[in-house]
Amino acid sequence: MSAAPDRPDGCGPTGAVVVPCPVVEVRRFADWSLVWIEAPAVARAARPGQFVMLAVPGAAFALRRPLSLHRVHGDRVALLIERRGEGTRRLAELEAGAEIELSGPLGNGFDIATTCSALLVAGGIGVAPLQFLADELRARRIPVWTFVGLRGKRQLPLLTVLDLPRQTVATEDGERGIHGTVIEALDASPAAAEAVEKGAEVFGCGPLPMLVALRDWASMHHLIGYGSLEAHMACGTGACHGCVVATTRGYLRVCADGPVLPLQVIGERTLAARGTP
Amino acid sequence: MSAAPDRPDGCGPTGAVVVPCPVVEVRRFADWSLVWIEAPAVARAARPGQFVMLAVPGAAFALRRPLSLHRVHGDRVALLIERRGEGTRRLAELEAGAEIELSGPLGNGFDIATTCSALLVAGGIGVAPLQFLADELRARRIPVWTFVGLRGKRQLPLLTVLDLPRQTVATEDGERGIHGTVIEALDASPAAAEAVEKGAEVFGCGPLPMLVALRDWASMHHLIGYGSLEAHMACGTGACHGCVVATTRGYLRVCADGPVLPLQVIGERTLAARGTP
Amino acid sequence: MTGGPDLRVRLGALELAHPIINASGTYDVLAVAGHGPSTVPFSCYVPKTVTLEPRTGNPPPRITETPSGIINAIGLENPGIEAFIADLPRLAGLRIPVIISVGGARPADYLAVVRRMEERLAAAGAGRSPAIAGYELNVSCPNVAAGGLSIGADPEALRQLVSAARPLTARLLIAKLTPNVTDIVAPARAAAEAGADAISLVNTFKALVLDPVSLRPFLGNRTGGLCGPAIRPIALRMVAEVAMSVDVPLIGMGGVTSGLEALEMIACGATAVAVGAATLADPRAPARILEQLSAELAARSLAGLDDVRGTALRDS
Amino acid sequence: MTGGPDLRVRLGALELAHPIINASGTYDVLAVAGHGPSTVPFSCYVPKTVTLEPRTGNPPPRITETPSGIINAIGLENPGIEAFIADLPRLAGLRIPVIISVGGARPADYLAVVRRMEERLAAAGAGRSPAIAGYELNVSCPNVAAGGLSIGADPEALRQLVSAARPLTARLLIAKLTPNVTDIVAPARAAAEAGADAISLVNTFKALVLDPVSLRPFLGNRTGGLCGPAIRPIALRMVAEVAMSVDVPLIGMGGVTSGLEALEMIACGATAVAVGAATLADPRAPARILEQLSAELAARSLAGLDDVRGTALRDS
Ligand SMILES: Cc1cc2nc3c(=O)[nH]c(=O)nc-3n(C[C@H](O)[C@H](O)[C@H](O)COP(=O)(O)OP(=O)(O)OC[C@H]3O[C@@H](n4cnc5c(N)ncnc54)[C@H](O)[C@@H]3O)c2cc1C
Ligand SMILES: Cc1cc2nc3c(=O)[nH]c(=O)nc-3n(C[C@H](O)[C@H](O)[C@H](O)COP(=O)(O)OP(=O)(O)OC[C@H]3O[C@@H](n4cnc5c(N)ncnc54)[C@H](O)[C@@H]3O)c2cc1C
Ligand SMILES: Cc1cc2nc3c(=O)[nH]c(=O)nc-3n(C[C@H](O)[C@H](O)[C@H](O)COP(=O)(O)O)c2cc1C
Ligand SMILES: Cc1cc2nc3c(=O)[nH]c(=O)nc-3n(C[C@H](O)[C@H](O)[C@H](O)COP(=O)(O)O)c2cc1C
Ligand code: FES
Ligand code: FES
Repeated sequence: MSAAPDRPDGCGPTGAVVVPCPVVEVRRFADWSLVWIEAPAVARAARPGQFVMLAVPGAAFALRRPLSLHRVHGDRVALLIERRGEGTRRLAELEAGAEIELSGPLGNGFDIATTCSALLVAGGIGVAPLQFLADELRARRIPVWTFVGLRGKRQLPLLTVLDLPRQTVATEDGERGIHGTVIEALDASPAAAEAVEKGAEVFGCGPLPMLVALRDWASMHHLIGYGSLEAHMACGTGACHGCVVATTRGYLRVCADGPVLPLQVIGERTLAARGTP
Repeated sequence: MSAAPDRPDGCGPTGAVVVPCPVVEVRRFADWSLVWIEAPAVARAARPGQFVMLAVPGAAFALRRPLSLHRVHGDRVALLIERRGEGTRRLAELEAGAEIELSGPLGNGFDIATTCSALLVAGGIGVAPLQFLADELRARRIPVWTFVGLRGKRQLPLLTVLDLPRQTVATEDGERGIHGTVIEALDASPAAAEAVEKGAEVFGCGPLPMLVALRDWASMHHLIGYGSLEAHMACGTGACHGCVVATTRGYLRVCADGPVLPLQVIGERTLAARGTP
Repeated sequence: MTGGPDLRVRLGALELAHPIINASGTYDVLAVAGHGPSTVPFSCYVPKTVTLEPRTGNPPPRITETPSGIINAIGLENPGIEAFIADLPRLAGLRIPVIISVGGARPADYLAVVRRMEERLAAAGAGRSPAIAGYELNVSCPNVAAGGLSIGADPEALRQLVSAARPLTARLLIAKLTPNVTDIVAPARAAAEAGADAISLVNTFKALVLDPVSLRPFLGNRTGGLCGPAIRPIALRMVAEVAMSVDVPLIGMGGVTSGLEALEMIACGATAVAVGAATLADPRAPARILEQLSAELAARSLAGLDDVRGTALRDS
Repeated sequence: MTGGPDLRVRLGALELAHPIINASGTYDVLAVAGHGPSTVPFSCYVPKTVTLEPRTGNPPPRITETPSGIINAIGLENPGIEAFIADLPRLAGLRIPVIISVGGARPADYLAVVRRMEERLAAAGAGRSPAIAGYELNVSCPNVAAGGLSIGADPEALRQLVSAARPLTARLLIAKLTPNVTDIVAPARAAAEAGADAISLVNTFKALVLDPVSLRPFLGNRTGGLCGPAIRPIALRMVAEVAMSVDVPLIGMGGVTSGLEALEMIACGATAVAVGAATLADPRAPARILEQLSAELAARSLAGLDDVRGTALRDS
């Protein structure tokens, strides 16, 4: 959560700093867009695992869309956007030169203050925030292993924009890398065994069932683990109590208590919630 | 009204033919856009005074916007769009190469079957359909006088896209042509006297108060006159009874009974209607 | 649609080729100049509400746009039942069943319209008319002073009206409810108990827009009725509530613009789905909705609509 | 705003610097992590509804978007009155008056909250609390089983609740009405007659959205409350109806996103205007609305809001 109070401009009552920022580069490929935005205030404050709320361009009235910080370079931040509904479709159509309103950085982010080695596990577009995390860990010279699970051929283009250390790929249709889910890949891969041996911390992002499996895998190997969760959001800053997930610690707001939560707090009730992606 | 039934494609139940058409040229200037669209079916059936309903680009749910046919060349139709609200703003931002959905031609249009000479009187953007009318009259070698009334300096750019025969301009701020309203210009101008002498039919389009004044002016000079009216529309084809104006003949639907009505049917109740532009 | 999912539905005795029908008043097929009605993509046609006497309707402006919606105050403009009857043969060309929407200021007016219509149908040779499948009692127009809103909002008054109309016809009798009520189930139950074969819901929400310059009511009638996607979540809730409590087929409507949204209405318990605002915004909407509905069923490997109807709120 | 139009308004004894306040529950200032509350652009702060006992709220998902609207079923998540009181000093930093939104399952719950609060205020030194200007009785939340919806929809029950609460406090007493009623004037009149100093309207419309894949209710609570621009025309109509019949100041709300729309609420009779959905969609909305409102007045050469209030429906 950006904690700077009383910013002279664009500071809304919900605590989020909203600024119109120029889109500086867009790379559109298959179902995705990699969008670079000049956003100095966000870039400077950003931590891996944090997200921004993006105004949907051209929409008359719309909630902002939560999107993870995918990379940060100097004054620029990158978002990796998967087209799903109307909002992400419009966001993905952004062109360089356009202006876009965003607020952030929001959320707690991954806590890597004491991390000595890290195992990053992504499911599909869940890889978005893990790239930033990997960049940061690499900059701190912390050993990192990454696992990227993809549904299949259709998702392969995602790999073209990634730059992950010690990357293992798993596809459910066997098109690339290990044939199976990313959890099956963890079980099968010597890289994961290496990470386990080093007592790496586990950082995951992906669909909830994957995070549940990752929780069990991590706990089986006595690793501390964190997952980044999703929820439909309105304010994005903790002000509306709209984005809670049911955890073993009760309802937690994904936007303000998360999006990063210890994997252990994900319980049966988390999964049971209707409509959860 | 386009009377072709059972068109193979795009024929909606309300009788309008809806077709996605390519925008081929856009000229944006001051508050206006002159938009050329490749729309063969519309172009072929079009008569001056008819209009099209245009889908607002990028809007999730929106009524279509009625816009007069401004010119027709071969398979192309031109619209002259004044930015007012959100819909016309988006329409005016169209770029060449875009696709736009339109249905038409709609409405009765000007009846010039028996016209021997014509006096065209426009108020502001009301000039849009009169250009097409002038083009058509000129093609038929029918003598035409045109009067264009503008509020003032801000509206002068409109003149740059017009090509009207025997054009007299009046501005309320005196910036160009006769200083006064277009009706005052009619009173003052020898061109209008000439038209009166020829017993010209009067064709007007502009704000309702202007049409009322034109009605009185025409009747004073014993000229037959027609005006093109505006109303908020939904279906644009006569199916919803939404766009009526109160006339001396009762409620008439602007989209299907009009938009062109004899000036004589405009009465006090027409003007009294709240919200009428 | 050959080979695709079976879209047939049954409203009481009336079998429809598919569930998509037009919402009354949003598509006056006879008023469309020079248009052959052969292209109507609805399975059944509901003309604009007809009253005993002709009505000129409300002063303009009568319609405008709101966020994701349309507000209108047409005021039941219609030529009256006699002129309507005289025009009936023109509807025959539609070749689909017709459900006559009936309006009135007093209960007696509704009954007079139904009676007159039945007389005419008994007298006329069948060939000259469309198939009149039944009546939709519009007890819910918010835009006329005595437009029946009071009847629709008062379960007892509605019960009496339906009870009185029931013996007048063997055809389908439908009550169209207003959403401007605290409890939508009460009038629905009253109508069903009094013998209505089906229930249509919802009509429009009473609403107000101002002219942004004068800050006075924009519509000539001051208030109007709101419809379109804006109200869909409320309409869907009402359809679901009625479906869970009342055991007659429902015609669900309110802001449906896509096949998925029509399917959602059906999942909430609707048998047929009426489309109004969407047609006004895009004349091709009904045909598109029908195609999309078929595609939705196919994509879900559903053979027909019975497998979906009412499943949304069933405890699984 | 110096030199600009005078935006001050008066809600009973409470003078506000301007009419823009927050809609309860849409902006929990204390829940925003690490945020100094000094930037609140509202003239008065209404915390999320507080109940006697803590409430964990409804199961997720709790909120999503609809066409031009938001549907939510938070379920009055709140820490209960004791924890709320313990946290009160943190609100003092806002330096604006606070109106406490009170919820409950039974009338006794509401009264207990007001009583407890008054005790606390009588006991505490003034410096440690914000200025508590009054209470807003939320008798209208559609998202909790016994959320008071029945009270808000029942004029007699509301009359009794307000009558019972009235003697408990000398502060402002406000009733917040539900729009899910046949006649909005009846509960408004009952509240005013029972001694309410002002009336807030509207709360959300009970609504339903389905998950597009499973065709089951999307919200954990199944139904939720609809707000945002979608409902504005209905809310505006209700504000106008109440303003024409009841003689207490109104706090109008429902989909206001601009200064012009706030002015329209005022032209329909509102004294203050609350903003909810707009803030959620754009954190800068309240400040923008306030600026735009000032500009609208200036452009119309109006010196203050008294010149506009209630003029929309006055017969001129
Ligand atoms: C903390 C966080 C970080 C995210 N990071 C990324 C990212 O880096 N890249 C990426 O492609 N996606 C990311 N998502 C998911 C992304 O927010 C949704 O795909 C997007 O909101 C869908 O919007 P839409 O208009 O396309 O879909 P619609 O279904 O039309 O949206 C309707 C409403 O539902 C909400 N919604 C729908 N799906 C989701 C979802 N999966 N999560 C949250 N809200 C949803 C929308 O925000 C909107 O309010 C993230 C989500 C969260 C919560
Ligand atoms: C037959 C006819 C022909 C027209 N021809 C032209 C033309 O050639 N060029 C041009 O610039 N304008 C023309 N207009 C006016 C044009 O339709 C409106 O300016 C436009 O609809 C405004 O839409 P908006 O979204 O910008 O405004 P908004 O005020 O945001 O629109 C809200 C709603 O009100 C309707 N509306 C608002 N103003 C008008 C209006 N003056 N007339 C009808 N509906 C309105 C809109 O269609 C929409 O449904 C014509 C209108 C009619 C009826
Ligand atoms: C222009 C217009 C006219 C209408 N006229 C009638 C009518 O005559 N009788 C009636 O029962 N409903 C009438 N309605 C209501 C619709 O039939 C329908 O109940 C409502 O619009 C909700 O559906 P929708 O959101 O799909 O439009 C009218 C609606 C509109 C927009
Ligand atoms: C997320 C959310 C939470 C809400 N919580 C409350 C609440 O606790 N108490 C209350 O009186 N109203 C609550 N409301 C209703 C709003 O205060 C307001 O009445 C309604 O949203 C209409 O205004 P709007 O359209 O500007 O949002 C809530 C609304 C939303 C969207
Ligand atoms: S989105 Fe409002 S609390 Fe998280
Ligand atoms: S717009 Fe529907 S009748 Fe004219």
